[in-house]
Amino acid sequence: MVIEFKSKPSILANGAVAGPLEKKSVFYSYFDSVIEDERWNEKTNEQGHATMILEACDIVMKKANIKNLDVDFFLSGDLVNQMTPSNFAARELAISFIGLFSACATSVSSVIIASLLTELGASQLAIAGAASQHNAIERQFRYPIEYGGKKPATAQWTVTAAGYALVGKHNPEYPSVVAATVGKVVDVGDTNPFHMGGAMAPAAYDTINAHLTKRNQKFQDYDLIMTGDLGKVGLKILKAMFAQNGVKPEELQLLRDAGAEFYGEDQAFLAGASGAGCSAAVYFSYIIQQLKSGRFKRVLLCATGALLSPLSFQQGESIPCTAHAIELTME
Amino acid sequence: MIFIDFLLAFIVGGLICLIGQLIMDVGKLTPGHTLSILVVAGAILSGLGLYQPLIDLAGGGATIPITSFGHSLTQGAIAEAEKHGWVGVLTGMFEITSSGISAAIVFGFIAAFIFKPKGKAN
Amino acid sequence: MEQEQYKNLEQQVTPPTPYFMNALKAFLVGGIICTIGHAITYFYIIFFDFTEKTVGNPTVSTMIFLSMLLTGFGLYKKLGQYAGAGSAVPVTGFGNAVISAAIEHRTEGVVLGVGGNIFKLAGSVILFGVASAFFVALIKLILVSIGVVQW
Amino acid sequence: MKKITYFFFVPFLLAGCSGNEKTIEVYDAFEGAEKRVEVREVLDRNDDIYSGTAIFVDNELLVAVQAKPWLDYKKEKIEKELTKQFEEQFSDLNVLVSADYKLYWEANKLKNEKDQKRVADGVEKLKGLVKEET
Repeated sequence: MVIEFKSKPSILANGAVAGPLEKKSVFYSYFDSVIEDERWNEKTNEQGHATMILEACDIVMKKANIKNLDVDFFLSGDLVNQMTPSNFAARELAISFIGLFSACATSVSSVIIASLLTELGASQLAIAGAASQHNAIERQFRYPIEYGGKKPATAQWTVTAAGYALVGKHNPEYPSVVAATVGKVVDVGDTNPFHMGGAMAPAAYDTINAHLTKRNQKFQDYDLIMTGDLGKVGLKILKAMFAQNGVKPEELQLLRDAGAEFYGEDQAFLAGASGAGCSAAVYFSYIIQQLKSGRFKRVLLCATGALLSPLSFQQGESIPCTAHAIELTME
Repeated sequence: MIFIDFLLAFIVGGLICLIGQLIMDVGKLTPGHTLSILVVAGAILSGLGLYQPLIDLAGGGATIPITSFGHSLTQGAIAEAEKHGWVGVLTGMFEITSSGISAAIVFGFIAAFIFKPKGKAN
Repeated sequence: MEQEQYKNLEQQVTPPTPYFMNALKAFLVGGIICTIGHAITYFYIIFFDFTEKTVGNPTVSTMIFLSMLLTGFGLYKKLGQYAGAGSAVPVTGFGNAVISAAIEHRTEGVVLGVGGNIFKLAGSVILFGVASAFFVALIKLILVSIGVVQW
Repeated sequence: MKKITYFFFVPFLLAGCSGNEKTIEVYDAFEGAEKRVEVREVLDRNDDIYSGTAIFVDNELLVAVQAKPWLDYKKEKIEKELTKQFEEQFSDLNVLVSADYKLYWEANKLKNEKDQKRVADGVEKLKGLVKEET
């Protein structure tokens, strides 16, 4: 289902915050702030997670020098049960809040809804984005942090990061959202929670294809197509799928993945990064800056998310996945 | 001679862990499933009277792996069943292996107050 | 693209699990941990009044104490990443499963958090151990009372 | 990482069986020469063990042996065999044979203990240890 925005809402400000481990990231220099303590000096991981979201939103508001009263909507989501970090952050921000869950694709789905609200005229300024905190999510989805389980080469490292953007009326100096695709839920029957890339690749393939065909574009029309957190293995699978479908190798060069590149070649992170914060932090720092600096004119950001829960996994369910995409352009 | 004793412990202990790794990799099972299978295997071997000779042979090599947990549970139950019949099967269960679980619980409890999980990669 | 077409594409691209290397690493680390256990067994036999039959308990307790230290300082997860079953199968792995769950859920309070979750990972080992021991002992009891086997 | 793994593995393959010189020690409170010879003879004949220590004190005979490590799995059988043989020969003494390392370790300490009283107590303690389950 592809949406075309006539009023082309713009991203007026962006903020990305990351944890201590993310200093090893390739995109480290683009982040607005990196903190030493992974719990943001709070008692629990979840409280740290909420404080991280708050800090990212404060940076966004400071950059646009506005107060929280000026903001009409706060759209956020994360992977912790019932999104408590987003809820507690919204409590502090005191902005009308809609909690969103599309796993690691929340970073894009929140911008889509913010853009819709802006196009509708209901919102002048809306903060949208997503976040994830490694400890809070690993202990919920997989094993306790200190457990000595062996992760296979296809496993990805959940990132401690948050990325938020201020979506407002169209403004030529800023990147604007011209179109978006809300992905369908695609389930190829994968059940291995340590091989998310393989489960999410078909969803990304489906969404990107839908977007390109409806907008009758080809890969070359974009400077870059970046998926969320497929990881090194997932990206290879996606490229193989497109290659099988006749996309030429030099076109495939345009296809990149935030998770695969996040930690560069550091083997300790196995197949790369994942988590809602991974796509959010990279999109709302590196990509926006590249667009503003004019290096990219038109990009397609396709965040991927695996919609599993520890319960569904234990009940033997497979992992349904989804991917949402937004097309950003810079005049 | 002592060196060979240690070598036997090394080889037998390594083999049991090797089997565990194969169960995990080839059988595509989680660590939880693998340990449960090994405990049951230890209990069965112990019932057949095969595990005690293995402990005699390998010493630490057979008492350290989790299969020895199944073995001590079974030996406790059998020993008590021999003395008291049907009831003994239940009463004797933790007769021999009490230290494994109690140590884990006590140290777990203490550790919970001392340590905090840290999400470092390497 | 149908499911099985995708499945074998995924198979081709996904790196195969290194069976041999995993097995070798598990064998080595498992062997070393058991050798350390063996040394501790000798230590207890020589310096304390334990015979080979009764030395099991103190050795296991010491190994679990060591696994508490390793787990607490975050070293066990690195060992586990390298060794896999080599660090999970020995009793230190059982200790790590209990202790990591206890440390993890401390923030949810001692009663509900630590108490409620301490056996989240290791509970299955105790369940299957006790259940299998019960049935094995029961079968042996039946066989003995029939006279097929003696104690 | 792979190199370290191979490096570990090599030395263990080279450790062949070392030579098996047999050490038999006998301690006898009454200096009864012929008892000592009989015990040494029995222990020599049995080639499953590589070392043994026998202690005669009061009417007790404690024999602590160490089976060759790769034959340890039939440790209990070896103990039963030796107990049978010693009981035939020394029907007047009550005999305790054990292949347990604790017994062997303590017996070796006791054998160069001069005071006969302490040896008797030591043997008593060891007998208690063997019966003790867990």
